[in-house]
Amino acid sequence: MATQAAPTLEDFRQEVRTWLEANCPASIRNKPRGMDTSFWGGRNPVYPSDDHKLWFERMAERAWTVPTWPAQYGGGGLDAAQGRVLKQEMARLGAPEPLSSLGIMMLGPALLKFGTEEQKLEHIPLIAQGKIRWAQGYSEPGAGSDLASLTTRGEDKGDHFLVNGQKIWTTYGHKADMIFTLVRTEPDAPKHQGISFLLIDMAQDGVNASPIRMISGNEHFSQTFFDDAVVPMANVVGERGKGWDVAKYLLTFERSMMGESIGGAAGKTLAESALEMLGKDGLAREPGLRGEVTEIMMETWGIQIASERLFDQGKAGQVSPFSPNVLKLLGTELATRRTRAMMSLGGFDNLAVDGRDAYEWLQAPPNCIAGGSNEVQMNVISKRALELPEHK
Amino acid sequence: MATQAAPTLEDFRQEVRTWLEANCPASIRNKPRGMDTSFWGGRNPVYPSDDHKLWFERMAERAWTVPTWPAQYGGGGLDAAQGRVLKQEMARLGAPEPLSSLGIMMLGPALLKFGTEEQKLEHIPLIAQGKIRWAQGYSEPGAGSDLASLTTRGEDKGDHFLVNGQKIWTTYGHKADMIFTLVRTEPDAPKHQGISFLLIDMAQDGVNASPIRMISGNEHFSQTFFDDAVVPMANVVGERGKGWDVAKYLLTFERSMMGESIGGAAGKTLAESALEMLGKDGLAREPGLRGEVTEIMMETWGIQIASERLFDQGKAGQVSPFSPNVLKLLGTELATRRTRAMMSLGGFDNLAVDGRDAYEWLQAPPNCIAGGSNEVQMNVISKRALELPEHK
Amino acid sequence: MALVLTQDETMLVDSARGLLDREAPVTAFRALRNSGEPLAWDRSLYARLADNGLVAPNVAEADGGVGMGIAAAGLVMEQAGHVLAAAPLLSAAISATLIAGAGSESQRADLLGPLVEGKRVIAPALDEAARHDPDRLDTRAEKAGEGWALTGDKTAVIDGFDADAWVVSAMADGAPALFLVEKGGSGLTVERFVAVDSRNYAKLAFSGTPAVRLGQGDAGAAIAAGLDVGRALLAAELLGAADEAFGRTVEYLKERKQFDRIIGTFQGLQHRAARLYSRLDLARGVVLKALRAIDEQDADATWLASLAKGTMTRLSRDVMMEAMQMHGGIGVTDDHDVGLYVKRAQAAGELLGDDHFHTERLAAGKWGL
Amino acid sequence: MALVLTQDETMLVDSARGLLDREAPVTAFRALRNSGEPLAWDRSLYARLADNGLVAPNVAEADGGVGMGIAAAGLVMEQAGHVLAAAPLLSAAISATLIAGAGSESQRADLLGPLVEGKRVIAPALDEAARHDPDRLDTRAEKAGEGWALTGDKTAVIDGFDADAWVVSAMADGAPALFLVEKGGSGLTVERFVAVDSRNYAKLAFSGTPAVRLGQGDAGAAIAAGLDVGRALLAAELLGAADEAFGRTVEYLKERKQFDRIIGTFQGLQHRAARLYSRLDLARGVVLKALRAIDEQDADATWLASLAKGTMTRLSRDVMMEAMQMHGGIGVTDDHDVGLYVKRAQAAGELLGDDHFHTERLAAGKWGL
Repeated sequence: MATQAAPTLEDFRQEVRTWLEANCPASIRNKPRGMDTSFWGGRNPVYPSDDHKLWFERMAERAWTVPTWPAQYGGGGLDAAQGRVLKQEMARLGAPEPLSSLGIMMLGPALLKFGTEEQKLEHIPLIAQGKIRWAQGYSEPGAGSDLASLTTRGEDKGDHFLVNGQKIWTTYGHKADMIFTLVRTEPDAPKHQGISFLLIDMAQDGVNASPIRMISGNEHFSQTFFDDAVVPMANVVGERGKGWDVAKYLLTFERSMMGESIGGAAGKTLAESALEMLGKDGLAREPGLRGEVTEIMMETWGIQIASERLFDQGKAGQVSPFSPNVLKLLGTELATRRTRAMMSLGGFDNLAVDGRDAYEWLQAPPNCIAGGSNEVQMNVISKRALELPEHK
Repeated sequence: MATQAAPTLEDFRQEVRTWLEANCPASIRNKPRGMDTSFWGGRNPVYPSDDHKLWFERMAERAWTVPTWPAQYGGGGLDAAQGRVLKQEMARLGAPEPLSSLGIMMLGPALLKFGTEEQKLEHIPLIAQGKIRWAQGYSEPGAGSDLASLTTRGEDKGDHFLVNGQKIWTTYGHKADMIFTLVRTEPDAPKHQGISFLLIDMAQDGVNASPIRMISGNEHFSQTFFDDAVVPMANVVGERGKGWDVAKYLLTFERSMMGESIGGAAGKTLAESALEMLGKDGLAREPGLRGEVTEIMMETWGIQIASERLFDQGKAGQVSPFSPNVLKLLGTELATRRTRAMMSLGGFDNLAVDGRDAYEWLQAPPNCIAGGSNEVQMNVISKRALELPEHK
Repeated sequence: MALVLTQDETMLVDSARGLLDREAPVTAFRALRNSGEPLAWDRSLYARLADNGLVAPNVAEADGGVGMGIAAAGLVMEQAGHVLAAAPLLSAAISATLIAGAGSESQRADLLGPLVEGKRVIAPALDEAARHDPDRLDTRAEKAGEGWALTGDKTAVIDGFDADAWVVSAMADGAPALFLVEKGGSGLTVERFVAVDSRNYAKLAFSGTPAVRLGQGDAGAAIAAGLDVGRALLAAELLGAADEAFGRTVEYLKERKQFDRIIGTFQGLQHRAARLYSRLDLARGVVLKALRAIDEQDADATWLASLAKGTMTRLSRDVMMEAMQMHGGIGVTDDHDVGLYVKRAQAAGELLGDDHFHTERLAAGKWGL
Repeated sequence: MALVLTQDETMLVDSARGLLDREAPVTAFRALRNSGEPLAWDRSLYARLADNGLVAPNVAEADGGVGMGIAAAGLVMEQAGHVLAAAPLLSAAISATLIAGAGSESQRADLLGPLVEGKRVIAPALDEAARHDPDRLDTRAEKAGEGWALTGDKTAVIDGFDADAWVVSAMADGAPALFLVEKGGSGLTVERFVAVDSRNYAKLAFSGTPAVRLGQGDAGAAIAAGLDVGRALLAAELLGAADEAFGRTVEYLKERKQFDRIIGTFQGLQHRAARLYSRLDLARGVVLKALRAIDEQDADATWLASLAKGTMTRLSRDVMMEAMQMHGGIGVTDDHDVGLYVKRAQAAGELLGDDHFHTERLAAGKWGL
């Protein structure tokens, strides 16, 4: 069977490897992800360290913050295979993402698909260069996974909407510059319609965000209040009243990401951690725990293979529309099991309130709820993939 | 804390032990239960062996076929504690049940609670002495666990009903003398009402039963066809149109039994079997299988304790009405896991089509469906124990 | 052994629940946590519990207790689990068992009375490994004049920070023994350990620390008894906590609307709830059986303690996961009580051996696998 | 390695499925079972499969095969799993791997052509323990004149009853070796083993049985390759069987009414079905990856074979349990096809190592746990 690796791709890999080794400062390689070690960009940027700043600036210069986005909007212009090589080589070196950003992960893809040429030219370069930090605002108190029932409303004032209402689970709402959000703009339309996808500048009096403290202690989410917030008509992405289409497209990204992230390249495997913490002899004395570690390793490998397959299917134009649902469901559940197994491995010591393992353990369950709860994923699979009937 | 063992009960235990040792033939002790080693009574009795016959006759003489039923109807007249002692001593000796009978397990309790004095005097002694073999006929093709929708009908002809219709999953229908069954006798009543609990003699032209072959190869069940079967009015148990109450009461017995039987006294434990089949060293080389055996042992112990607790609660008048549902749900599922683990322990050899382990493995899943499927048990618990609302 | 409560026990439960509901609701625990108070429990609440005979009710009447057995202590722990009551009840019952098992008559008289009265907090210090491993006992005791001197480290000391004294296991003359170490002893370092469940824990380091030996000879049996008691009581506490988290979740299912429906009407959630109900129903019997078996010195008592602890560790974990999932977003915020139950269940699950530990203990010890 | 099918593979799948649907529906397997025919497979069907290049498509073109690799053999097995086709495809592919791995050039030329053409059935005899244990190899080979003589016992010989020959592993000169034993050899006892899945199995006993050695030297690598192939192919067959049983169950959920409702509208069942769908979706990738890895001699190939076999053993078991449960009473009768899938899944699950075996193999071998 022929392999994918055409010679030119191998050349590219060598070039990337050399460049990364020369340009990624040693001090920031192979560091645990998450917590407060990422750079998030924005109008008031905060760099975790000078070396992070250097790394970000070098990568941003090549637009490798967004390596596969089109060059005409400030992207890196790589093809999918090259993008994958860059990712692999960064993982190999233990290089961190230069820029963590909901603009990259979510808004950008939506704009590229649904945005006007003006919107693309205005927003995408700012995302690529980390100039604007974006927040996501879909859910509302009382609505949860039931996005169709949201009530934040935008009143048509001719050249702008006046937005009033409240969002919850706004990712990084209190740290962001702008927010992409779902707002009911057509009050007379049926429930599942009449919602528009709006880009709202948060630097105005009508927008206020306050953080929500999670059980892990993190404050990545917030509640966001809109009180006569002004949103220019030009800030509607996609058609008016069809924001649902944009949001669904984005949720697909979010779900795949949440599921795949489980197999994440960086960091030690659970088996490696287990051996480090208890040793082979210690594990032999606890066959139940050892078995749990093994099963999680097996399932993790399965998720990694699924992610690899998704990529290959993408290239072949054979992607199943339900892969994101599957990955989200199984990936987030697996993460809760993996982080819990880490808790057991560490025993009493891992109960420390400021421990990294405890933090990750408490971070995992919210992912089974966010991005459409896992029950919603099962509903989607049941109704759309299996075409099981609904009870009238 | 005071224990239950009053001196008189201890005396009784000694007496029972001595009598059992003297009267239970050695050849039939400690034999595996089930398959074709039980005596089922009936008009044309078939004894597995002469010693079984002897054992049955001796036990029947003392009415210890039904040790705790009232003496005035031919029962043994023991109290609950004495009955338990007898059971324990029989288990200790490996003595088999002298008489396996749906009359004992199901119809008798229903008659004692709902029957008229005449019905009790007529039927209970015959059950105790194994003269009549009873079948159970509730389900119908197309109805399954949904008993309320059954369509077998009994036409009121003054002194008798004329019954027409079809039952399925009739336990031992093609081997039985009489059948207790649910028949719609009040055609104008709402669906959940209008059903009567009828005793039907199968020795008539209007009743025909043919066996159903199960995946295990057994033929314990049958389809039973009623074609103008004649049933005297005196054979209605409980009120006309209220057969549902009688059936529900019986299902409770059946469910507890199905669940509890998992912890059955006779036979080897799974751990003992595992050690016998693979040895300690063999198990050490297969920690996953060893772990599975351990977990099943733990859950089995839990079921045994639940059964013990149910008995104590019974004496104290504190039985939870949902214990039968819980035991049925968890007990039958555990049995499927236990019999499956036995299959793994035996590996290739246990694939033999005529093997005992394979037979039991294939016998287990039907119990998750029969007696109200496990989904029905969960519905009952959800709606009645937890009082979760129903969707309108 | 009857697996139903006696009248006395029912009264005890009612009294404990009444007191705890009034004086130790979850809001009290939350306030204590937010205060950052290092003791992590409330002295006045503990005094009230002692006044009502709820501290170590297993202590025999002859030793100054109410003599209601471990069953009573377990029932109190179950109620405490419901409200997450922060009080050193667990450490008191374990220490009392250790002292009663190993101590001389005069030591029992001196130590148990004040313990039961809530006047002195004595914490058990048995563990030395991050993952519970009772076979590991590296702490050494050596004769030092009239008494003994301890050297070694202890971890996972429940209620061990700012305790008045500790009952410490150590090797003496080649056998396990138990010692009493008083607060402020020389060569003693007490390090506070701040855990996810916001309870009181410590790590102890002894360096020639003066100690009084409890009784004489091999204290292995007393230590084993203390472990059995601790495991059964933790199982009881986990039962209470799981029961409460489950009950609150079921109530939430009856209130919360999504997709124009009360979410409790979704059969997917109903069946999951029914399974948890069923497992909790079984577990209730297992925990009571374990408690009774200890009181009746049943030959299986130590295995039943493992069965109870292993079962409840796993079940409470599953209940907590479902409690979070069914509460949705709100359930994973710090403002909501579910997280407090989740964290306590994790800590109580790991203490004195988690599900994996006890499963293996049964496999090897009880079933010879 | 691309985890999508090539055009050639897609055509192969279509051709296999078409042929099998036409000529080997489940009714054919049922009829064969009911007939009690000891061979337990259909010679004319096998000939048709061979005519279409579907028997051991992994055999290289140089050796007289179509040279499409194990991926192709796996895709055929998956289709065979859908209809429970009774044909010695698995044994052919394993034997071909053993012969190709250990045999001399002339042996490959002599043996593989007739095998691929379906003219000779050669069954692999590797196992000696009831529970798969490839480290156990007690069968001995000793020089006997020009050739060799075997002594020992083999079990779990797939398609081994009434085979034309067997490829047998045995210790020779202190190392594992492979031998060809012809039907009717002296000192050979072939015992038919009637299994729940109504397939062809045998136990073999050798007592100085004449045998021809395949190649020379240590055949350990060839045996390992044969095991990898067998495991990956069984995983593929289980995937097909599980997919089919699941698909039929989903269809049943859309038809069956209970409590005045189509049972597929019950969310409790919907969510369980959605979980199985998800696990099957993942497993499809795992199986394909294992097949490709063998063809590409990936360093992880042997571990991926275990991952695939372990995953599919467990998943197919869960699918079959749900298939029975969701079909209700009808699903556990002999007349219904579900039981046939249940039985085949159990047998294929145990052959060459079940989930427990492969989980342990990965734990110790791949991850060093």
